[in-house]
Amino acid sequence: MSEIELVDVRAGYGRAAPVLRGFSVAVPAGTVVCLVGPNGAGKSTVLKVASGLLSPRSGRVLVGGKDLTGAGPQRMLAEGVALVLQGHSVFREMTVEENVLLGGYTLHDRTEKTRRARFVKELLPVVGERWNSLAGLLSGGQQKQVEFARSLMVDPKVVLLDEPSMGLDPKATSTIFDQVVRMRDAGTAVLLVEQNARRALETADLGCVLDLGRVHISGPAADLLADPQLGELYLGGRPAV
Amino acid sequence: MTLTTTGLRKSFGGVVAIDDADVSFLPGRVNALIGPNGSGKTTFFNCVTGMIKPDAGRISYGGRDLTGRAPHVIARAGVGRTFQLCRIFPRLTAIENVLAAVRPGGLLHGLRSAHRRHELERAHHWLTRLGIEHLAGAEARNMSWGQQKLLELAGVLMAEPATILLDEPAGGVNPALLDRIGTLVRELNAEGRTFVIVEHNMDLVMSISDHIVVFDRGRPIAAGPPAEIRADDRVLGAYLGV
Amino acid sequence: MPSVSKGVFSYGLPALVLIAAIAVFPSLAPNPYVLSSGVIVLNWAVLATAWNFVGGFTGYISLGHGALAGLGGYATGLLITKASLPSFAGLLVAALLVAALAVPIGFAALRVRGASFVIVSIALVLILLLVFQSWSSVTGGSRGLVVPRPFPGMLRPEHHRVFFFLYGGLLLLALATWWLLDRSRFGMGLKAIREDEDKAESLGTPTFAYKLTVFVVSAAFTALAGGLYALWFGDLDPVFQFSVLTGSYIVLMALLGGVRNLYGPVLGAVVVGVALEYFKVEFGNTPLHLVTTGLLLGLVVMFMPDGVIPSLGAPAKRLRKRQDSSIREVTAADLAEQRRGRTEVKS
Amino acid sequence: MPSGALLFQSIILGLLLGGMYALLAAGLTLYFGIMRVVMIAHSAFLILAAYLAWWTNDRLGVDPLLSLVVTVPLFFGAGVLLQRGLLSRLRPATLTMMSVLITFAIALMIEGLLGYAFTGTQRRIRLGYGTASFELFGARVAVVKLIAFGLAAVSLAALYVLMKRTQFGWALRATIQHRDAARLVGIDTERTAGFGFGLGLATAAVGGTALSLDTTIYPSLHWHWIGPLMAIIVVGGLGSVPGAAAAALLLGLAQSLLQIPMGATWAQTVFYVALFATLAVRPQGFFGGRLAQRF
Amino acid sequence: GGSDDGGGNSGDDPIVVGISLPLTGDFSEPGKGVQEGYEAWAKITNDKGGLLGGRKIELKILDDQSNADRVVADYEQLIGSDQVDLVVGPFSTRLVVPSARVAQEYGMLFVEPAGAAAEVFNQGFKNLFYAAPAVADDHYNHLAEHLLALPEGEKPKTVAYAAMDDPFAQGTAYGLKKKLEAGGVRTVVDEVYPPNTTDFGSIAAKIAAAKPDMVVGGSQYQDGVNLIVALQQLNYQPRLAAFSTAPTNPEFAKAIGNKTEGILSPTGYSQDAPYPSNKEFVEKFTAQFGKAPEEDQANGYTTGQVVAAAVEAAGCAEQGECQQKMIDWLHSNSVDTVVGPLRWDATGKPQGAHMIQQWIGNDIKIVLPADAKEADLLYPKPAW
Ligand SMILES: Nc1ncnc2c1ncn2[C@@H]1O[C@H](COP(=O)(O)OP(=O)(O)OP(=O)(O)O)[C@@H](O)[C@H]1O
Ligand SMILES: Nc1ncnc2c1ncn2[C@@H]1O[C@H](COP(=O)(O)OP(=O)(O)OP(=O)(O)O)[C@@H](O)[C@H]1O
Ligand SMILES: [Mg+2]
Ligand SMILES: [Mg+2]
Repeated sequence: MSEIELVDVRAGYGRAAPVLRGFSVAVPAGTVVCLVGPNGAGKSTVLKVASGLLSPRSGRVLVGGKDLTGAGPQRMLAEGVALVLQGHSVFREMTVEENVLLGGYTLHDRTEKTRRARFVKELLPVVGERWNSLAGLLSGGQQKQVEFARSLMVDPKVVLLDEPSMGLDPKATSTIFDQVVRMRDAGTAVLLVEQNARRALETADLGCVLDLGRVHISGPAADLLADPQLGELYLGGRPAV
Repeated sequence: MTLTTTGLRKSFGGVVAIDDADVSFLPGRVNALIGPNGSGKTTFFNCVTGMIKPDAGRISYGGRDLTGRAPHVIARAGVGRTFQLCRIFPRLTAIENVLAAVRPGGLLHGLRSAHRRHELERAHHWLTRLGIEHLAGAEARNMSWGQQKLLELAGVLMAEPATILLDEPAGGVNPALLDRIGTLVRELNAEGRTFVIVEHNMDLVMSISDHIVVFDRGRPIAAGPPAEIRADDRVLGAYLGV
Repeated sequence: MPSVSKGVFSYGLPALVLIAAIAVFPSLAPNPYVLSSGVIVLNWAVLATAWNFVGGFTGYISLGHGALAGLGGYATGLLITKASLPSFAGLLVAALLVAALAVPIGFAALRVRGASFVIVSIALVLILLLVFQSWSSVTGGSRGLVVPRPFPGMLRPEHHRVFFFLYGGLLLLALATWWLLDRSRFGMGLKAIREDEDKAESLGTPTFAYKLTVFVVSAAFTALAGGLYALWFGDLDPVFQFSVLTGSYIVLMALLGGVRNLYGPVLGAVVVGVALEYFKVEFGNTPLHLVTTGLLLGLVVMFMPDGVIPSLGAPAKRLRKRQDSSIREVTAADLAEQRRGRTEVKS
Repeated sequence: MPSGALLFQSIILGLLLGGMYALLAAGLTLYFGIMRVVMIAHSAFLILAAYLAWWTNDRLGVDPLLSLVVTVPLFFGAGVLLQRGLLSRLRPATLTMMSVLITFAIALMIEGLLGYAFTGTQRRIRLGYGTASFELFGARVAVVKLIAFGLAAVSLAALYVLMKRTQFGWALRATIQHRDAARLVGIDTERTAGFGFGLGLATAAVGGTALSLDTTIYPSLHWHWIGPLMAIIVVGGLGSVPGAAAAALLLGLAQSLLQIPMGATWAQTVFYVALFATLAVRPQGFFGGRLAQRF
Repeated sequence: GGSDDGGGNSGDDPIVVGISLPLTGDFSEPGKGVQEGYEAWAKITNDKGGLLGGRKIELKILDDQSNADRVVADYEQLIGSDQVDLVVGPFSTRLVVPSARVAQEYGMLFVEPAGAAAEVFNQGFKNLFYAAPAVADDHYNHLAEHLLALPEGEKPKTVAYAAMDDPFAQGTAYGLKKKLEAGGVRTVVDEVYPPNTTDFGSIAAKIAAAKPDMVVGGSQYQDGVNLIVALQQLNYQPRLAAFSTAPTNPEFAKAIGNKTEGILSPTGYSQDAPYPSNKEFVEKFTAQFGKAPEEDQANGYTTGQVVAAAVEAAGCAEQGECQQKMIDWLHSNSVDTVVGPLRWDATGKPQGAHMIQQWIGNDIKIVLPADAKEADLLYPKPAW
């Protein structure tokens, strides 16, 4: 059974034409599914629907087999679905400490909070180094790391990541992909959106190419990587080094 | 026109963001500026474009001293830039976003219509080259992350600066499009434009740049052509990691 | 070109209607009272249009424009009484003086943005009120200032008619200026400032100079309206000349009509100006007119945040242009195909 | 040269006045500094609370301070409703500007309804201890002013602790700074923002009651307060409770002392001079305030 | 009369009197008082059969929100649009001047109940008449005479003045100041505060620190109360304390916690004044409103009486030439009113002085001038 499943979802913003036009995806436990596609294809929209930030116009969202269509992010989090947003979403005028600890807002066990805080500080050294700075004053990549750290404060069953490596230096990128692998190994279902598509597909189990709000093609990640036409249209030709 | 900084320093409270940086970017090249997160690349751009005032040091462009000048003065001297946290005019349409980059010269010029045919054509040209021509009439705030990124780039190109500073142009942009951006940069470079690109996508950096400067903790620790940089031990240790 | 016909329908036709309305209103007005209300409405219309130079283009919300009008009125009055200038010379010099004064004021106020600017603009009103109340040797203090009549001996209905046309002319001038700016590159720069000031500056727009210039233009028109009011009305009292309420009514009017539209503030001024008059007649002897004004403002903000004109225009626009959505209608593969085709044709 | 006794008396009066200012401005730091809402109606709510205190005293004959039992929860509820019903429906992009107008509308309505219910008459609570005072090193301290000062100290301390030390305070700041991210960490942003606003209005209930003890009130009085209160929170640094308190004390003191040579009218300009000076020199405020100048 | 005008004014058309009053806003309290005065005048006159042999009086009252723009629009509406027959004045100097100008430019007679400050009379109005005994500067004339006549040792030596920055309130205090200074009494504090001041701590501190023999407040109502309370909080005990307007208000004693002992105030009206029409006024007013009339009510009523006299004398009441007839008549005649006989100079300024009242025991009594007094002036005043 899939930890999270979107079935024939149609969704969009305001009164405009729908962005997702009958999109379906399923992420089983212990699996990384990578979503790639051109800019504006609707990848972030998929994650917003899956996390409850955006209600679909039709279709269903199933979490652990339960129908949670239309539930808000609070409910989704309670059911074990967590999303890291694209771009920058730190609380700018709060310190790194406050940001990270807020990641554990739903935890009530203090020692658990402290333990996890220690873990993220170790994993991402920048977070520990800048513990008392205002998050809004960090560099772009540092903020991104704080956001990732924030999401690690809880232990969800489904993790939705929207371009987690954007703006990160190679070391931090590796740390994050390693952590994704670790989560998968621990049985978490990961839905990953990445423009660093080759790297992401190398990590992922399944791949899914999204275009025009529909699944263009999906299959084992390795197969997608090997498809030359996909490479040209969506993954970019690997430049000669 | 060479962009040079000498002894540039900037610290925020206890954090030294740029530490005595002597850097120079020669004209007609595609330069890259790389370094780990928080090494001061964006701050360097901010100093050079006048968005923040350096604590010490000089910035000169083609022999002209630009230290402490207002951002618009620097922009008019021919230095354009994009932002890492992508900045567009949210409630203007894509085409207006690009048109807004046309700067009027004098008063009479300023009172001329902003929608003259010649300018409109140029604006469409840039949208097309960046693959977002279908969005011309859409409000910028309704675009996806990557689309906004491309729109910002289109705006800067419309202003036709001689030197273009790009802060992570590849962040969030689809790889297929990225190849085209790389080509675009090379083409514009061939027309005589200078680029300074901050980027973490090493494939892109290595493939398009002629000259790379590496920052670490606010200091340039290495500079040279891609092949040299890739082999530099300090760079490997500080940035690329192994 | 579609933009030409758009120009005719959204600018030309209303302009003709407006000019015709100004021309015939005085002869249609059944009595001097209605005519004087017309003068008041036109005064509001000029003020709201003048405000819209700052509010509409740059997005800086000033609640302090009432004070600029007050300055215009006082300057006119003082120039006539203390410097014995002829009435209308006094008016013009006063407008120039206020415009000059707007430079330092703008210099201080425009350094801050958003909410802080709102506060500064409120502070401007309050501080001018204190100054004009206290500095009685020059301003007459809280006793106010009496401005001599520009046409002594003229009967009141005739007086109203003259000022109605003067205000009408001023309004048309203000509208023409706004229109000129709106379509210009300068205007585009101002709109860019409204959207993202830092970004505009990094594109080479001298944002501060732009803001200051448009603020000064706005102040000059505001002062002209204020000065004309002083000549028409004759009595200046600091409490009413420097009132936050005036500034707020101006904002309400501009907002109600729509700040991004040439005629928005005029429409707003007509609606609110007439409504104020109506509420007063209807609820005259209770404070309920405040409640109704508040209610009106609240409804506008909640349900028509872009103003009446855009909300009326929106459905029509949707009919005209259905393909407004930003999503692509072709896949990456099709696009690649097209591109290949194009490059082939080109080369 | 004013006598030493007059100086000392003015200092005492200035501090008491400053404490009062701090209390009145407390709510503003909350919605203005933290929630980015320019709340023009704050002082109208202060006057409303003052009227309720006066009314309680006038009709029921009980001490106006007792009205707090009713007004504090009432205002809290009103704040929650206001936020949920009106402010949360505004577009985030234009929140600052639209909040000015919507709260301005509310202020007008409150003024109009107060005028309707209580007429424009000036009202003043009649207290047995209204003119009572005691001597402190040669200066006289009025009992009512001291009570108001005490209320201010207690409320500000409570507010500070709430914002800095509690989950709620953190959640509120997070909600305002990035609503989607806050929702994603599990914060009920609707409720939090509502409570935040409610809290601000609750301070208005306390402030208005304190105000009613020693001044005359009338429906249009709130215009008089807007300027000084706004100046205080800007000088203090938007969003900083201790900053606002310090600025309030300082400006209260300055106003009181300046009245000796300059007279009451000119002395009031100290608020605006301080406001302009702050914005010119340190737009983020002198005491707190961090990134706030750019919103 | 009236048969010679072709306007079709039949004998029993009501005479419409247009008034704008500040029923809301800063001046709403006195504004309502004046309104009651006007209403009482209309009712009493109509009960007696109206004017001009049977024409009833009809009041048309608009609210000007205490706002000068509005007051002008109101009179504009009343005269231009509603075509009222007569207009009478609003409340407060600030509103009287602009409205008198409208009336003048429409050629209307303008009798007003409240524009007491000096500048009302130097605007060159020819149609204006102030329907009260004295202008603001002259309110304290009797007190000044009395104090200056005291033997050297008893005369107050130092005085503190605190006046609201308002033409009327300041006029009263400065009228007294001018006369006392001329008589050699030293001014030790001279404070002017803006109308919206609510905190009087500092002003009171300044006064208390100077320890003057006498304190004079040029006050409206609320500021007077606040100033007195602030002075009491500082435990300052002057030998004489005079405040305009506030102490005559029925709410005054309660407002300052009944510590009223010895406070002085000028007044233009007393319910016990011996003028013939006053008895009728007090009686019928009390019957109509359930309370006795105060100064504001009397001012409104007086205005009505003046207008009625002019109407009867001119034998007409409508817009046009009739107005000039009434104006001319008032300039050369005196009218008997509830505040005594009134006559005016060419600027419309009345030629009289106010009485001085003092709080003695729990009541306010007339103490000056000697021929009208109900009690002796307490000086020095008891502690408050
Ligand atoms: N808030 C919004 N309002 C209206 N339209 C929107 C909004 N956000 C996105 N869109 C539109 O929806 C489409 C899909 O956007 P989405 O953000 O899901 O794309 P994406 O695949 O994540 O792209 P990217 O790779 O650039 O992040 C785009 O065409 C965009 O213009
Ligand atoms: N306004 C500021 N206030 C305080 N510290 C700042 C500010 N701007 C930058 N810094 C600090 O300066 C350092 C350099 O930041 P900068 O943004 O220049 O890094 P960067 O090289 O662009 O990193 P990235 O690759 O993550 O974008 C960081 O440690 C950052 O925290
Ligand atoms: Mg996206
Ligand atoms: Mg950076």
